[in-house]
Amino acid sequence: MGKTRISGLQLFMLLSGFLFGSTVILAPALGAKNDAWLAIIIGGTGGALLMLIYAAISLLNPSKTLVEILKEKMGKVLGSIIAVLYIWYFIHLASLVFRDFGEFICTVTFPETPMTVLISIFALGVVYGVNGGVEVMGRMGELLVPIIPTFILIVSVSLITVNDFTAFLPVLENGMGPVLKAALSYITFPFGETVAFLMLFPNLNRKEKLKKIVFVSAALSALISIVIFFRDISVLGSDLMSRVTFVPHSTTLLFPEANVDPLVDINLMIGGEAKIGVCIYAATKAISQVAGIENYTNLTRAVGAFCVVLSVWDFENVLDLFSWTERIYSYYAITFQVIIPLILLVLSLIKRSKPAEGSDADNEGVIASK
Amino acid sequence: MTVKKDKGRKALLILLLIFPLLLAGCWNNRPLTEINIVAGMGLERTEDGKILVTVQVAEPGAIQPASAGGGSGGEKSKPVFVASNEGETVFEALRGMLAVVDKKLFLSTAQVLIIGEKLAQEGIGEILDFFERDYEVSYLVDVIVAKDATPDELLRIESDMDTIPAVYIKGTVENTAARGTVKKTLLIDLFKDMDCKGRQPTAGQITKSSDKEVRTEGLAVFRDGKLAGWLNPYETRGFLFANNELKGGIVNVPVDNGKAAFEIIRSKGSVSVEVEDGKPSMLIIRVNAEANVGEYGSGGRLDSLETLYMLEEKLGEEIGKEIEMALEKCQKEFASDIFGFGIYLHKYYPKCWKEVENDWHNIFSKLPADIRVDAKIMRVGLVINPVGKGE
Amino acid sequence: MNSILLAIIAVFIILILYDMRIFIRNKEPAKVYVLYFFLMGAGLIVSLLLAAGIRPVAPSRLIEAVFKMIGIAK
Amino acid sequence: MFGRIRERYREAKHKFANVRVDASSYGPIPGKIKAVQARLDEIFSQCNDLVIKEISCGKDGRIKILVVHIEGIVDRRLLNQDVIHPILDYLPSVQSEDSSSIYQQLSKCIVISSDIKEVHEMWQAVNFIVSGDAVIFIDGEDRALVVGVKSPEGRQVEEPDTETSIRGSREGFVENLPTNMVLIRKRIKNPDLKMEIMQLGERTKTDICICYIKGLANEEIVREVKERLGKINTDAILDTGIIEQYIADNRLTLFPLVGNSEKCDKLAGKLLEGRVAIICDGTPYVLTVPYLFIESIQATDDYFDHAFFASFMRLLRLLALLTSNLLPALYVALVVFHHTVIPFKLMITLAASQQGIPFPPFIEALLMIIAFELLREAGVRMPRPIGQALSIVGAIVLGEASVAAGIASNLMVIIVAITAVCSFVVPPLIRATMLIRFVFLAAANFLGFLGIMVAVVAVFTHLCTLRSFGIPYLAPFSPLTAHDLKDSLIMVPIWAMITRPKILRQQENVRGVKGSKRQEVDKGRDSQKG
Repeated sequence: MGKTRISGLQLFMLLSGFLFGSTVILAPALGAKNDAWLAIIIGGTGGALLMLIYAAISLLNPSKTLVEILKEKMGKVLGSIIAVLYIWYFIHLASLVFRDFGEFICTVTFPETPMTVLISIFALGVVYGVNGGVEVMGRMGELLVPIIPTFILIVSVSLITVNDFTAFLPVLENGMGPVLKAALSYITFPFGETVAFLMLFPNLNRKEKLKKIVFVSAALSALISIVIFFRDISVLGSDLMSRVTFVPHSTTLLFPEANVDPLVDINLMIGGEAKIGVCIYAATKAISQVAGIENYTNLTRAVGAFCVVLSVWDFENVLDLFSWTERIYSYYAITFQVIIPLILLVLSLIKRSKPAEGSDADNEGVIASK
Repeated sequence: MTVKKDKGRKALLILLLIFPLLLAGCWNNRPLTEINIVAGMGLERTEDGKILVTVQVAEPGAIQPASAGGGSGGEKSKPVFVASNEGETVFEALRGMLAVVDKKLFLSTAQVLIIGEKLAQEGIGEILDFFERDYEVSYLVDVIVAKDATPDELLRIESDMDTIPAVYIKGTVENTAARGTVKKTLLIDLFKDMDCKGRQPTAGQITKSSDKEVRTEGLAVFRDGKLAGWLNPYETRGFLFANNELKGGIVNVPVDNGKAAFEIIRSKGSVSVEVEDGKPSMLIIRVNAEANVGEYGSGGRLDSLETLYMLEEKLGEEIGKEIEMALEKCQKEFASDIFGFGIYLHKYYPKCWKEVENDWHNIFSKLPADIRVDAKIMRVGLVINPVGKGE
Repeated sequence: MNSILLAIIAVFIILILYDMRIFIRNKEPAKVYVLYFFLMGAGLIVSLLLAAGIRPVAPSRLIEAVFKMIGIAK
Repeated sequence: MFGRIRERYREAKHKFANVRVDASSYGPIPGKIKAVQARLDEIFSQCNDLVIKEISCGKDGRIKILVVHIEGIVDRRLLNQDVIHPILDYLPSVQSEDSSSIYQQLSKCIVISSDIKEVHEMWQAVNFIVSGDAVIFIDGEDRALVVGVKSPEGRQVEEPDTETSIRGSREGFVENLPTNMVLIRKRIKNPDLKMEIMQLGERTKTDICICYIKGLANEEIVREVKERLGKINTDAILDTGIIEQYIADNRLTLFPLVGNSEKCDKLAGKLLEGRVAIICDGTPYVLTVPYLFIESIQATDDYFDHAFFASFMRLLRLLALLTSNLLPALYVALVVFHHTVIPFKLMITLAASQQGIPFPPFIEALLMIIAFELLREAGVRMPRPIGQALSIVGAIVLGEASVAAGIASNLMVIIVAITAVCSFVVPPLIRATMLIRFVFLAAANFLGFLGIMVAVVAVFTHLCTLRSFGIPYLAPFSPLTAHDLKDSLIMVPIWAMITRPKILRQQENVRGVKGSKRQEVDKGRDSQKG
């Protein structure tokens, strides 16, 4: 079975969909209140750098997934242990997104429907997509992800009449502290989460484009986040914005003459599907690579089912979810998103790997890109 | 291999497709025939401190004669019914109403939300929380405060003009908002200002003028979430001028031995605060208005530029007077900054705002004001000189 | 209560039967079965416990405890 | 936009200018009859409809004559009367060893026909052969005689019932395989048009013809087609519909992975794009592979019309496709779940129309749609004269009585009617739409817009997994082939469509010139495409 390939555009769309993922329901960097735009710029820069590190790791180890890199650089035993930790992280991440999704739908549209049912239905769709393989996921992304920024822009433009463009003032009322904190949380969510793509990068057909793809998609995501932020704050005002649960949703409620929250649902479906799909794919692929199973699709349903259960199990209620994400998630995530990848980068730089067999072309690409 | 895989995918797809069928129609599934379409809502405080919720419900079958089959039954029914119920909280009162009405109340279609005077005086903060929190409430409902009448009375009027009284009330609000004598206040505006120290919320005013008619003019001014008082229509217009929310309106100006009426076409207002030594020293209001001559009954000619400049000046003075009235009332009587001077301070002088934030009401009411209106007359209508003044 | 338990078991059984069919047809090695049943079993047990009203210690709590132990998080 | 395209067109033209000069690459007619035969075999390889008659004459039958023509497009009576008979009757009496004298005899007296030409170049001869004339080669002569025996007209073919067009040819295929082959040959007069005949079906021994243009069609796809056809293991092939089910990539999908057409011009267009056609004896429906999703919203007329108009029609067709799939589901989701989305005035209208209806909207929609599908099916099966009566019954039952009886709301009747009309706009997908509509409806009743979205994403995922002979089904959108978007939802004018669909991966990508190098160049630019 030859390696399935995805084109640069497909990877770009998947990455962007992943980054939009939950940010379409939970506006990022809100901890910085009026200065969130600053936090987004700082965090976006940091996030782009972080993603470039991932790209560099992948380029230094052509045609190797995260698990293979770990095993090669850290030794079989330690590498496998860390790989298992990563598997856990991917599964947990998928379940967190599931939970965000479920809580959102249950709050704004279907308060009487059990969240488990909603999540399960959603999971069915995701697993079906993941089972199709990277190619199908890539094509889905290519087809559907452009819808997200389109809708965001439509809503933003329509709300322009009710905007108060100076609402984001004053700048830096509370100093840089909250801004940096928010920027940090913005790096870990969503940028750092793209560490899951280390399982996907080897499937890219033209390696030399990887850095560009990664950078542009990070920049696009930050840009869209800024647009969303300015839209939200100028429509809602900073006082109200700091109180509402799902900021983008509350903003769309103000769409003149019509209620467009189904549009948010659509964005959610697409972004959520991209994000969870990639997480589940990464987890399943990692499991099968650690265990040495050839066909990863055997395990997708099991992993999907476990993610659903985990998402319900993990938190008691919506506030539990939010407070945990706020207090613990950053530390938890930094381990996987920054520390281990940095170690890997250093190790990869120290001992350049010999190219995996049959990947001369990839290797040339790496050399060319340097 | 591929065929097997395809079969697997197909089976999963079929599973996915059949699953919904099995569970068809549960949970939030509610046909339109099983809900009561709320057209208007009213909130009032009862004597014993409870909350009285009144809803006006539209009966679609009576408004639009139903399809041929169902027509015979719905001949005599009234287009709306009004029900009210009291409870400790808004939510309780609303849900308790289900004991009276036949179907679940659906709030998102509400056209107006009328708040009773008594309730407003005691504070609307905690009441509004329900509307903020509930997922079915539209944030774009018109909010008006009832004066000299209870919301219950207002919702029970039978209007000749529209089959649904709430729609009629909403219509009057739109009209007067276009005339500049009432501020069209949406629920979201209240939410925004409620929490904001730099600007106090305001809402339109509604009174009952006869058994079948209402009158929406004037403005309810809040202070710390409580009704502080009312602005009359002219003051309201002054406030709107300053706040850059005026959509249009007629301003009368005494000229020589008669009156002239000007129609405001465009108006741009801004408020700001002058800060000296880190302390706010002066409230500044700037208005640029463009107007057309709508009526000219002074008996003089109109074809000289000097007259026009003179009229412009007088129009400016008149508008300035209205603004001054509004500002003075807010400063002296209510001590409530409805203009948003505080927001301006907060945005551009955050340090200064930090100091005055907690005592803003007092500081605001003592500050001198500088009001400058620049009015321009653009056109004079189809004739230039009035009757009998031609050559 | 009971119906929820039954529904959960039914869903899991359907999933497992469906996958077993594929596994047997493709003659998958034993480790596939082991991993599969590990994940599915964990999911099933936890969801049954949840449905029965017992909430096992959530992984997020454990993670929180670990970070508190290290002394990073408050 | 067009400026750039025109520029590229000029470039492409320039690129292939040298090819045009080199038009006579077949060389002159060789003097030896063996060489002639070899050349013909090479040029017409895999063309099973080429007929080469060998006649011996001259002294002791030493001189060989080749009479070459293509079966079907020549008038056989004329051929026999004008060519074969004279040769057989008179030539034995000519006892000459000189080939030129035989040539003289042939051209001057023997051949009765008035339409005789002399050619010296091989490519000229080939052109006459493929356009339906007979060519006579004589051993030892480096020239050939062309006798005009074109069949005056094709067989009586009729306009196809299933695919009508406002503009364009009204010729449709018939049941007879040779006729169909001729119909194609008449449109593409080129030896590169290959027609390979094979027999399928243990008992029926049905003739199947695989038709493609060498050099345009992807060799891999041709091979794949042959392989899949070879794998068919059945004793009866009665229609291309049976073949279609055997050779489709995914045998369970609702979406068509093999195209079919009854129209000659459409098929010719597909062949010229590089597709492979499969003709089966006994059915007028010809299969084309690979078949992509986008083809279902393309119509033959589009290419004959103004590009703006055609683009608009395509967008309209896409809209109709979406509407016919989603409209009932959206309506149900709206009235059952998403009341917050409905404006107040519309809410009153909707609620009023719902009043007194005994069923929930889902059941109501289901009933109406099933009633409509029944009517449609009955209309197809019914003898045509009765159809009139049926439509009256349908109109009254569906349109009026059900509303009057309070079974269905008048809005629902409108919804179902719009759905029905829209479903007819995209004929290739009628069957898929019919079933998927129910899925969307059920999903809408279960979870409202969210359910619809889940179902839509699932269907999209399914479409993404599909391939038709190795080509991704949703191409050129996904994977995005910017190159091929020119003929997708938005169509650029035909003169700007310089290249063929890239996704089909032919060797020769630029339209025009090279493929028809032996014809007059300007005429050769195949503006006709289906």
